[in-house]
Amino acid sequence: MPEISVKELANRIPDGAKVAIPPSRSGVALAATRALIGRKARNLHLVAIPTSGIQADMLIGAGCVAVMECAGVTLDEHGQAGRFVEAVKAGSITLRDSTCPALVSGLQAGEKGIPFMPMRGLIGSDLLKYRPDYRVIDNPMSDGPDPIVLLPAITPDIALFHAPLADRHGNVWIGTMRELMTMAHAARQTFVTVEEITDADLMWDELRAPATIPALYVTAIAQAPHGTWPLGLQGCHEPDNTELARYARASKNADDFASWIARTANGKNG
Amino acid sequence: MPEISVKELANRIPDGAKVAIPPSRSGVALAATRALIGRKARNLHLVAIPTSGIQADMLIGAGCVAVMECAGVTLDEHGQAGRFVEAVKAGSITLRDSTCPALVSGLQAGEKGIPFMPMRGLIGSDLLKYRPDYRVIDNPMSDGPDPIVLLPAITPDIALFHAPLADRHGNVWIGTMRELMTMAHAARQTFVTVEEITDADLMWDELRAPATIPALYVTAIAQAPHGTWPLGLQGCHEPDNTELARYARASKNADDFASWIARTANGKNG
Amino acid sequence: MNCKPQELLIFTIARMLEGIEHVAVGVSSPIPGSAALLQRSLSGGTTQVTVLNSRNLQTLNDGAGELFDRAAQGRIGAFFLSGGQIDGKANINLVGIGDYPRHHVRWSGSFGSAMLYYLVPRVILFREEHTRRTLVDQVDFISAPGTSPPEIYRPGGPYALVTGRCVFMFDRAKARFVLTSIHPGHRLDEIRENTGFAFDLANNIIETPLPDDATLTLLRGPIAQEIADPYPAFAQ
Amino acid sequence: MNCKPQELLIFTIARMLEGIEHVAVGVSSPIPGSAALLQRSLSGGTTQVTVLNSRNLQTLNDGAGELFDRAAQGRIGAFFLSGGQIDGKANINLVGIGDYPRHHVRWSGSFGSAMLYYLVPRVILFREEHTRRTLVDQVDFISAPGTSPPEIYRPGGPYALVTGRCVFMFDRAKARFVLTSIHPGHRLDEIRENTGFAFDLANNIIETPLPDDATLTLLRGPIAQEIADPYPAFAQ
Repeated sequence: MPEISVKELANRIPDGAKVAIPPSRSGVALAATRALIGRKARNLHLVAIPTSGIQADMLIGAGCVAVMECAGVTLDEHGQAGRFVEAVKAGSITLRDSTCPALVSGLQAGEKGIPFMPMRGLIGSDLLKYRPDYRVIDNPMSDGPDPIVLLPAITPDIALFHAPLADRHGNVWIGTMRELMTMAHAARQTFVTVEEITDADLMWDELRAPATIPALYVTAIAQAPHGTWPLGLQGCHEPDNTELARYARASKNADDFASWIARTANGKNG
Repeated sequence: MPEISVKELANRIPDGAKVAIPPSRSGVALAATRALIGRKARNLHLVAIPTSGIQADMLIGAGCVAVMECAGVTLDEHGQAGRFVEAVKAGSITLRDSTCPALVSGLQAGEKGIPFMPMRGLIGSDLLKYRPDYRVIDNPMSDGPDPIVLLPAITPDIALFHAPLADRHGNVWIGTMRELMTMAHAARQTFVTVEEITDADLMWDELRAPATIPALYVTAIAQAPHGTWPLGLQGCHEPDNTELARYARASKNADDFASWIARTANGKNG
Repeated sequence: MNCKPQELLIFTIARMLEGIEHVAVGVSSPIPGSAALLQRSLSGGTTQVTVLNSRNLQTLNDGAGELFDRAAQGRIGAFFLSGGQIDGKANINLVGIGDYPRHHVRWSGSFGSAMLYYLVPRVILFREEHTRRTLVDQVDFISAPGTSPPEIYRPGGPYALVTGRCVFMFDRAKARFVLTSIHPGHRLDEIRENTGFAFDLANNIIETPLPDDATLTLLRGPIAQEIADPYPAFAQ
Repeated sequence: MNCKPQELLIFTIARMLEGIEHVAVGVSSPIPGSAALLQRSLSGGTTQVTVLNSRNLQTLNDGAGELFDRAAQGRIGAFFLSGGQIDGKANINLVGIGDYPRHHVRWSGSFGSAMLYYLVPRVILFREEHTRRTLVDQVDFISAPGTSPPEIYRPGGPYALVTGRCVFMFDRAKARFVLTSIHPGHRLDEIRENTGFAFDLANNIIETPLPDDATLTLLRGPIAQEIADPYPAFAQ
């Protein structure tokens, strides 16, 4: 099975890659994010499925991001994502604002190998005005006029996330974080960090198989216990709200952010 | 929880309903099918997701079906579906022939509440010629000419299938038979027969929750042990190949079919 | 019993959910969340509630798109939205102030608004801060418009705007807010002074009704406990 | 060792799968399935194999659409199709004989052919019965066409047609079959007599090569065991 270190995993995500990342509740690969910052990744195109938080903010603050495609970047109850807000104001990242279902539908089009997916809504929103890649057509199934938006397929170069469990064949169990399945299906390469690696075959485990990403879709796996810290992981770890609050304060300016990054470079037990 | 008898379940599927049914490998509700035949259901519009076998053949043979929408009806290694073939030749059912991915994509469009879904392929096939509801447009995302088929959303009135396990809240565990999730999401009403009903809450079972259809989508459940007989059920029962072979022979003519239906009216232990 | 301002808001929103089969509540919405739970309780469970990112209060298990698929199918009767800015045509702005993309104030982003606002029949706008900063004549960026031309498929849209001072209902045909009730302790001239958009007055503007003691007891007991799952900080 | 006709077919098809990363095999296809497994074995596992409806030989766990999504993404390099009728332009008919819909002979239906034939780069047509009944000048119903005009998105299509008598390769530019090898014991005039369509002749028509003893041992041992999972009847 393609088991590598977190550092090697970050090395295999090239500068300029279009990287799909999950929302803060769903297996955010923060250990790998620290490694990406450590290797000074540059010009990443992040595609949040459909929102991000501390992960995008850290990467933006560390200068790794050229394009941010998302429906929102927020530190949730801890407030605004300071590095994201600062970068927007400075014009140092290219924004591709969207709405949650458009990002999910675009990714599903990528998964299905179709060029586009229609979606209701969006017409009359300024989001549409700034997304020339979103097209409006007249619904061919309708008798009367019925404008509808077509979203182009999103095909990430890389899907990057953290899951509770993998096996030695490269199968990855994701529980109810089903967006991770769509990400792995849609992306050209999928890199996963996991809490644990089991010797059992997950695809032969009647209870886990239905929520397991088959190895076929998985490029490489790195073991990273507490790999979402300071975020939590469903069924494994609660979020470290003290540290998240510290991050929210630190993200308000570049110096405090740099100190926070330096202090937490080795993760929870660093 | 909405627990009813198999007979009551069949009574709640009205004549003329558009009923989505799964392929022979995925939880075919044959006990409910026998009950539908028992109550002399009429004018059903069956939509196979994406193929059917003994289930469609039994319903067609018993005169329950007006429209058959599918990518194939087959008894697999047991040969042709005799009642289906006979009905096609007699012109007694309306055929809506299609191809597997078109039925799945149409159902996914229904699940997503969008009017259509594009699909590659089909152009130049006679299937397309006989499906005026399938439209060809020029891909608006492409620079050059690029004709592509749009499939209308399939929104079944009813999804009907059999699953290994439900709970008293109406949650239904489907294992890897993921098409059943799409069917339940897309259909207006979902009727499920199950092997067993547990007192536990499946949505609170970390291992089963990811493969559980939430009760929200489930109209009613009936317990029907061996409810797929003589077909099998993944992880529960092997197919009864002796009986399936008998069915295949019986389906070749109306009288033998009628005898087989009468003899098996009470199911495996009848 | 003395009703706190937030309890009045919860009760006011809950009353707007009567008859709704399924209410969904987004992230960071403890007051709408409590309102949905109160209505569920008052309805005897007829009203179902999904609170995003909650462990106990949701039944989503098919990925980030499932909520939106449900909305597009018409399975969700009511939802809540807010805005850094909300204008007199019920356009909402969740993106920022100034010229896009280099806003001088930037918020998180539009989240699901640019779809849900169109598709959920009863969208309740909630913004506790009622000032000329939040309630503006025209938003700087339209995350989602309040109304759409007739040829646009739009089964949903704004139903009401609830603020810390009053309740406006939204007249979709006129694309205007109508002031219908004023919270106890607030006055019409104060509302005019603090509202950046023009609005109509209902024929019969009332004082926003207060919850009775039984409702307050429910709110402070079981509802507060339930809402602590998605919003522990709010419950404290 | 004596090579049985079916073993020759399996070996012949397996050789066509060289270099393919992922081969998918549909239902009721024990000979192509065995061929895919043989190629997997000969490739040392580089060639991955998915056999539909198999317990051991597939990794599909996301519903009836996953195989097709994989094909549309280009993740599947080779697939097998057949036909009640196959014509000289490689059009295939899985529906019936006569006028649609009331065919006087009706088969099961088109299954996934009307998509996979377009999208899988190397589609191998396999029909053991080589007669004028199966190999016709023009099919009565096109389940999926052999070729498409240049404006049609079509990264895939027919690669070869393997029958009980011979191997035709398909020339996509000319939309014609080319006879390239004849199975031992069969003759060109017999093939002409039993083929309903006109075809070209390769410059160098060979006798279809037989598997060596090591390959036959592999086929009769481990491959036969593996194929017994999806096709128990075939294995016996």
